[in-house]
Amino acid sequence: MSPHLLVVPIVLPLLAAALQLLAGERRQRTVVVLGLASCLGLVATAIALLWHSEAEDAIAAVYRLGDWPARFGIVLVADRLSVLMLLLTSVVALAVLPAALGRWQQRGNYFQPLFQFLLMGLNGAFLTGDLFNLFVFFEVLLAASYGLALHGSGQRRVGAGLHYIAVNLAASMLFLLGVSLIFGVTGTLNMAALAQLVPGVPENTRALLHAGAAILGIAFLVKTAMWPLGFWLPRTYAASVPAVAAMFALMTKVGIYVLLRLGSLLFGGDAGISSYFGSDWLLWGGVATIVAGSIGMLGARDLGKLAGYNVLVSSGTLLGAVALHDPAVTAGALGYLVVSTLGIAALFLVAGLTAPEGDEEEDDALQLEPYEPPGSDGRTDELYAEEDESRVVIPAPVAMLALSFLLCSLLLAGLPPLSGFLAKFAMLAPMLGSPQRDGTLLLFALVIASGLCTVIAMCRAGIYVFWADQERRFPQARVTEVAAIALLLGLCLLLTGFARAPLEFLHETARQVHDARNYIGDVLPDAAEARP
Amino acid sequence: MQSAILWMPFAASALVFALRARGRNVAAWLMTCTALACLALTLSLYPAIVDGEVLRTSAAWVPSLGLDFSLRVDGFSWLFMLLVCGIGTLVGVYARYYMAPDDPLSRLFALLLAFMGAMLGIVMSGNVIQLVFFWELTSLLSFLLIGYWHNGASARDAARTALVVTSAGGFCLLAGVMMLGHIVGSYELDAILAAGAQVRAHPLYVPALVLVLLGAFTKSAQFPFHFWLPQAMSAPTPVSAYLHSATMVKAGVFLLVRFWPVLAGTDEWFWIVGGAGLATLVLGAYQAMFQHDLKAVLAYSTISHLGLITMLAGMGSTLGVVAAIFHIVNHATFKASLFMAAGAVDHEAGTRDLRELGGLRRFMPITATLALVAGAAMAGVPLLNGFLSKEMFFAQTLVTQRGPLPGLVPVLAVAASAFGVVYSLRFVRGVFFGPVPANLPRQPHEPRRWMRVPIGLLALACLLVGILPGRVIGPSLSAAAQSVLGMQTPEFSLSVWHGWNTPLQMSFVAFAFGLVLYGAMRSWFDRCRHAPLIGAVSARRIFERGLVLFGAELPARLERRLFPGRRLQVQLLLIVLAALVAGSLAASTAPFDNPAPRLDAIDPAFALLWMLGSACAIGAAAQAKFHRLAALILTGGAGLVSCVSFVWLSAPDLAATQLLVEVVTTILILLGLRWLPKRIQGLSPDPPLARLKRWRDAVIALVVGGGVAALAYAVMTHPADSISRFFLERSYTEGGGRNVVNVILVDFRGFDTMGEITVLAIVALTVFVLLRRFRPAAESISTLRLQRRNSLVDPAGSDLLTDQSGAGYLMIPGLIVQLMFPVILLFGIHLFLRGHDLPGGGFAAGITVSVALILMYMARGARWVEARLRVRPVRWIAIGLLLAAGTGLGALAFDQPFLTSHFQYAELPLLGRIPLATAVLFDLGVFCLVVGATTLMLIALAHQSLRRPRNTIVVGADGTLQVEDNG
Amino acid sequence: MNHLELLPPWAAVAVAVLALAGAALSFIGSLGLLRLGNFYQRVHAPTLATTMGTFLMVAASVTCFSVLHGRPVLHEILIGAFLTVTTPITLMLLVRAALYRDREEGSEVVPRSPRRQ
Amino acid sequence: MIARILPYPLLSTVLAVMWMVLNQSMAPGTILLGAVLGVVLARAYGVLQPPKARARNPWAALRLFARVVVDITRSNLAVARLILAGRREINSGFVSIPLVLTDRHGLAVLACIITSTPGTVWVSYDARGSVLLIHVLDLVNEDTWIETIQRRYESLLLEIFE
Amino acid sequence: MSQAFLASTIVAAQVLLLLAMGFSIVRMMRGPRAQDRALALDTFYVNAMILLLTVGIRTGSPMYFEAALIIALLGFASTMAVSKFLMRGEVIE
Amino acid sequence: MELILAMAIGVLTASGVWLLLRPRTFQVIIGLTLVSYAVNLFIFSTGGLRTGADPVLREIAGNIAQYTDPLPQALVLTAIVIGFATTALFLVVLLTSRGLAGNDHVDGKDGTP
Ligand code: NA
Ligand code: NA
Repeated sequence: MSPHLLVVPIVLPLLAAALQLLAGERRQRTVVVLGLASCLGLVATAIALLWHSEAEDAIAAVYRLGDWPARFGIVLVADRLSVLMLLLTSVVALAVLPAALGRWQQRGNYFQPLFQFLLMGLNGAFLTGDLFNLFVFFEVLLAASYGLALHGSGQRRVGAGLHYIAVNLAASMLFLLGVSLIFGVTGTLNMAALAQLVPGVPENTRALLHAGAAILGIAFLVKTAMWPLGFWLPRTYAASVPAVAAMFALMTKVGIYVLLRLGSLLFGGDAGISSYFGSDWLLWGGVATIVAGSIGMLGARDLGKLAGYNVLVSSGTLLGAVALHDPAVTAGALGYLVVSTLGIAALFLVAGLTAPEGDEEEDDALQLEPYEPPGSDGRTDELYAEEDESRVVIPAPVAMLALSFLLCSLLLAGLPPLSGFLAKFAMLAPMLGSPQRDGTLLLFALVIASGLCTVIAMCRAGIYVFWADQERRFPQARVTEVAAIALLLGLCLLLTGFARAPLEFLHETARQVHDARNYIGDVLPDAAEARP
Repeated sequence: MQSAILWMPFAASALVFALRARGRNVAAWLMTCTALACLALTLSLYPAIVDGEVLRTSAAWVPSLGLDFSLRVDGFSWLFMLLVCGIGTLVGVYARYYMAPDDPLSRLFALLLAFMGAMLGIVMSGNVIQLVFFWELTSLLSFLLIGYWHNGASARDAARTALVVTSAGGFCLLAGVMMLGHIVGSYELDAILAAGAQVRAHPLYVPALVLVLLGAFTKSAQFPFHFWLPQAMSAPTPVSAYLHSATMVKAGVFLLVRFWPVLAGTDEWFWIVGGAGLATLVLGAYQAMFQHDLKAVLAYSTISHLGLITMLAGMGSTLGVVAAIFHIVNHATFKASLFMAAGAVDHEAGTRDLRELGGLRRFMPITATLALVAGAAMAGVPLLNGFLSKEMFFAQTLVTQRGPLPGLVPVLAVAASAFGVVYSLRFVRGVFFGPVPANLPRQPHEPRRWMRVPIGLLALACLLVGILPGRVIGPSLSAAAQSVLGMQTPEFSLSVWHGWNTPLQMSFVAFAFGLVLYGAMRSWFDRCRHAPLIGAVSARRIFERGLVLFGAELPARLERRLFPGRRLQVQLLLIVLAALVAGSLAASTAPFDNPAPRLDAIDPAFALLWMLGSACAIGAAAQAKFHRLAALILTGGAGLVSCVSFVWLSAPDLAATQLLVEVVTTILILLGLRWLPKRIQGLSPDPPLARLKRWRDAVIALVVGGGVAALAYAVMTHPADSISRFFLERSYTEGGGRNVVNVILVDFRGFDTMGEITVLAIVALTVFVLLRRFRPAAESISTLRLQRRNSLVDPAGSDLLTDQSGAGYLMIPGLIVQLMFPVILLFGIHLFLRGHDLPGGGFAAGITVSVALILMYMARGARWVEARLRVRPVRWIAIGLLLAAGTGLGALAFDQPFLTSHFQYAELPLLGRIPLATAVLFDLGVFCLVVGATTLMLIALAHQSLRRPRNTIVVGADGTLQVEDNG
Repeated sequence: MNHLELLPPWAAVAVAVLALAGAALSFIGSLGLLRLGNFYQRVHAPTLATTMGTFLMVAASVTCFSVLHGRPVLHEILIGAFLTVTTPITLMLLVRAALYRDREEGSEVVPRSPRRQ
Repeated sequence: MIARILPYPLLSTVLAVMWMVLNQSMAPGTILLGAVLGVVLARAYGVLQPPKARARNPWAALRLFARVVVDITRSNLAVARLILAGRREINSGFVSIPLVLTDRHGLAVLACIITSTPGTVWVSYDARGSVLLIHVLDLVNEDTWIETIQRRYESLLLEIFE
Repeated sequence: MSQAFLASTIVAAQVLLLLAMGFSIVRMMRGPRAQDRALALDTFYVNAMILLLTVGIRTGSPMYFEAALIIALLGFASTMAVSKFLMRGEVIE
Repeated sequence: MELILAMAIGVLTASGVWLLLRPRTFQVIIGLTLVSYAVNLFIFSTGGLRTGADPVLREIAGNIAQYTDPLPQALVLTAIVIGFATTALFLVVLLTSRGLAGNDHVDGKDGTP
């Protein structure tokens, strides 16, 4: 494996976006080809990295940017967890991007470069081994998500977007405060070095370290939408263009990823006095989020919001699981993370396709000037104009959509035959065996109960949309849109039957995640690497 | 072979779905043949089963979770497989002729086949998780089957109710078996079955028991979860015949019997299972008497019989288990045939209402005969199978007498049996005997042959078992009992005649009582709208009301409270409070020591500086509502004080950058300020609540500020050993620059910078995109009157719109700005070039250049500038990104990591030794991007004022911003 | 403060006087901002700082660094030069804006229009 | 030919000098780069299509500079005294001054001089009537001010720019 | 001796300048008109720039230069924007 | 120095936070600006405060005692740029929201002061 493979997931979308900008909005074909090529490249890269991480016992790769020693420069670290997240991101992107090409992209300008920037931010956040660089990539992905959340404009989106941005700006401030506190106490930003230093932090600054970690934690919890810090989520996601919302299914997972990563590195079992710092709070936060998300799900009045609350339930579940610091639970939780992300992404797409085509009236009414999709005057060099004439339309969209919706519901509720069932089982079963903490059994029960709430809510929504509303006219589904849903759900179906290898991978991943010493050793190979 | 039995239905289901265009017959054939094949394969296992073998196959599924895909067929499951496949075959034949021509048959058959597979999966599972897997699958498929005719509201409601109840049970079951698996240490059925004593002794036994029972009870429609079953009669009759007689509802009792060796034998088991069974038995039978819909009668009867089986399992005696197994089979056969008969009646006569039907034996004698046989079996008439298991049940009620009223159970059993006689009589006599009503919806006649054959075969089975029990069912039943009970299997005899014993006497009493009751109250039954005493209390209505209340209305109301998503202030307040609480709690986990401040070390000038800064900040906070401009200016003051502090504290780069950003931000906000509505102090009275909130927020803000100040002070006074020494040591020797901050930005941590400029690019694009569709509020357009008025008052102002370069009020300032333009550019280049060694750098240079541009815009107007300069911000952004990333990638050509910089001194004639670092190229990318992004934002915002209603800004074909004048 | 100790006494005194004078002029100018009665009067106040105030302080700085480094350090002069060129723009536009706004409100103290004079 | 390469020689020179001062260096490299930048940036300035400028008579320019320095110093002290005295009623007001000077660069220099001098501020210039409006802090006599501006500054500016 | 005098004089000069900045802030808050506030901001900027020069003298470091030059060269941009805003209601037309 | 700067950070934070909790969009953006000043100073302060010691090398290599800590400064620079970008974005979003909703309340609904 070329070591440079590690930087590809970040630089490839960046280059794609830059070239898309250079090509300009009017050369749509070029822009689309660039975007798709980037997504395919990302999938290929992630698979290559995965292949490599499977083969090696140690961390797959550590990439020292600028050729500076890891402790001082910025490193990219691809361990199993990172690679897993990369693969998930690229697969969702590969599904969502073609789906967006049809109608959703045309609601505003520069969708494609923003999409690529979002990928860059996500991949960067998953790969980086540096705390401040993590902040930077968080900002990249957030900035892109602002742009995408506002994609299409209109009062609903802008209103929700305003809240989304304000909340995230506040969270970013907390992020900076937390990072600088930790840096002030430890004098380093490298995560491995931090993990190394935390046990030995002097007593008179440990309070500062903890305060920094707590403030940092709040920042992540806002992004994970832990109740009561996540009011913004359902509305923002529901207001977004469906393809965007589908990508957003990944966004809360970044928060989970970071909590897991930092929690296990800095406050794992080896962290001395600071071991398991804050995990009780995390557990109860997860519990609260599950409850609130389930209630929201039951009370939600439209599919978009329903999906949004599903995101919350998934967040809460993962928060609780991460808080347990148990490799077996983590392995299951990672499976659940993957499955719920795929499922929620698919659900957002399905929800978008069930909305009648004329449902954007409020959007149109808000326009002052007759808005035309980019370059609609010059139809010659445009992909969409052509596609619209010869677009392949699914003949029976209702059956297709209904089936997709059903599968999404099963996946999210954790019912067979999709892998949601296995994932939940894999997460829940070890909870009974893991060292009992207050609330573990409650979490166990709530995860199961939230499945029931999902059944009730989704069943009601599905019956309403697909069975009861005889007059509902569904828009014609394009092949790309259906293919996207099919890809996402098909993967979940495959994961049920062929769960063995993935779950073994996840168990290895969880073991690796919870082994801070191994991570430190791999990132800072020279154990005696002298501190200056 | 076992796995073939399991997979065939699923494969056939997929095939039916795939061939749905090929017509009804293909689907029907596939269904029937598949079921028949499964039946044949099942029958081929008979010798092994009778020998007491347990057939196991296993394939690794997810070994890391202790999950294998294992199939385990023993006598008990074999019996079930027989039922599932056998009745499945008959239902397939029946359904083909029952369903109307315009019903999509392939969907029905695909679902039925899948259901058959799932049901087989339950009974064949050798792993309890796998069992739950299939269990949930049956819930789901039953939902789809009940909702088959989803155009009708009742079918939809019924489907939903069934799904909610059964999947809730399924979730409980999952939790329960996970507990069992945790107790035993394995999810293998064999292991669990072998660990009964261990399970019963475990503290988790009671929760696990309750959870498993909840699963079983919901599935088998036990009281109080019975209500979904009558409602589910909205399903097509073949579905009812299959699901609600032989398969779905039997899954629950299957589970009770299956886990009997593990869970039974305790008081909890006895009281819960026995109690639920008894209640269900009696209430079901009682309610069944008062139903008028044929299928409703059968549904309540099913409930009652399921209660009977549950009660048998709950009694805790091994003979009870044998009786339970026996009755499972018997009930399946007679109830399936009755459902089919009811369907035939409905099909031919057009109604299922007992009060409208009568005398049909004249038109459909064969059906009448078959229904008579099956009905008699249901009533427990001797020489039919129902009688035998009922006798065993009576015997058990006599043996197992516990509790405060020992005689009550037999009495209730007899009463329920009498009720059974009544509803059986009502069913048979009400439909087939008596006078023919005048106004039947259809002219009835005998149904098609292939609808009668399945009924006939099942009726024959009732007879055969009833007359020759030992020969027909004996070996299988004994194998089944053996497989469940193992060594404990009791002796039992399957003979029609056991002598004139108490059970037989109880039967006679029940018959007599039932006949009398029916005879006396026949017309009363017809008149009752629902069952007296309890019929008015509809569990179904309670459930539905509860579902609406707790599943929708209450959550909807709570959702608004839990997620005040439309209120940003609440959300921000919570975030602030969370950070405050988390920060202080975390800080209190370890000793927090702040050294006492040394007052003598305070620099008076610096203190004064920050008194001013604080005044600015507080002033800005106070003025931001009514005097926006003042607030903006005061904020600028606070920013400037920060800049001065940065210089003071030896951070020249920060000061320069912050200053430049300050300038641009101020211009940006001023550009936007005009779109905000006027706000005049004292127009609206200040409600006291708002004042209270302000004070609350002030207190919180003060506490937060104090906390942050304390943290800052603590950090400053506890310096840690930082990695910065590394940068200081290597900045010049390895990074080629003396300005360590800049070398960090473009080299040591160039990756951060790349991300940071990307943020800038993204934001600029977003701003542009948003403003492209921007629509000002109506009243802000009218603020343009200020300009118009100025033009009237001041003639010098009026010519501004026509010629801004000319004699306007900006003539002289404009000229000076124009002269400054190259000077500022020069300064920008200076900042850029020296950045690596002294304060400056690409970012500062970029902002400087864009300020030069924006100054020209301000001085001369957008049209004037754009007529002379071609500004292509998007292209600048793209080039900047490509330059930065390209420089980083250049290192790869030398097999160095991304962003590895290279520098060397070049000896040039005249210029001498000059340093050439690739990091400078990277910085050039930063510069280009910053110029592009800043300009794009400023100009996009500036163009808003140019836009009259029909103007738009677009990026032209060459990448320049252009005003498109559409009006 | 060891760099100041490198200054010869004459330079130290010169720098001190120049700096104090510059600061004093700026101080007086800003005081004018408070004390003068209306905007048109106040607009004159900052020029004290932008001209002599800046000039004296630049002179102090040039003296200080030139003596310290032993060579003419003149780049501070640019500060004064730029300030001289840019301050007029600000003040002209501000006065102009004030004039517009006052005329709009029909204030008596301002001339109606330049041509009617 | 030279005019094409070097359309604004004065500006180019100023820029080049500024570059050297900024870099505090007289090294050949700095001078070369300064010269190049001077030429290039002057051309960038040309893109903005500035009005034609003809500046000559450096002697007059020097005299003007000396005069301005003296005036600024005097006015500084005068205004400082005025502020410190804290007189409540200061007689300030607007003065209109008819000008002969029409060259824009000349006017710009005049604007800088008047505004930079404490106590006077340039308000507006009406090109059609060639009337300059200034505001004077300590207005004793309007005609003295008209006289001063025209005689002390305008005459020299006319020498330089027209 | 003279060096100590210089040091204390510089501090005095700084205090004077800071007081001057304080007067500007008072004007910023008090107004009464927007143009007064803008003028005060401009004065504040100039005083801050002079303060930077004193900081340079006091610390002996020439690093204040860029910041001071930026104020001198570009500080007027925001005031110009304010005054255009006040006059025209638009910053760029 | 430390005490003054800490108090300054506290005042900036308090003013900013108070504004963040106000209902008008303009108040929020000013609040965000103030908070980001505070945060920038906070990050900067983690390196310890020095006067007269710049992060610009005089010799070819330096040690931390002679110079200021350059790393926090570099971090603040990044934070400044990002803060600038997000402020600009927030500004435009609040303008758009005001245009679409017709008022400048953070929730797009008027009535509450
Ligand atoms: Na390097
Ligand atoms: Na003046």
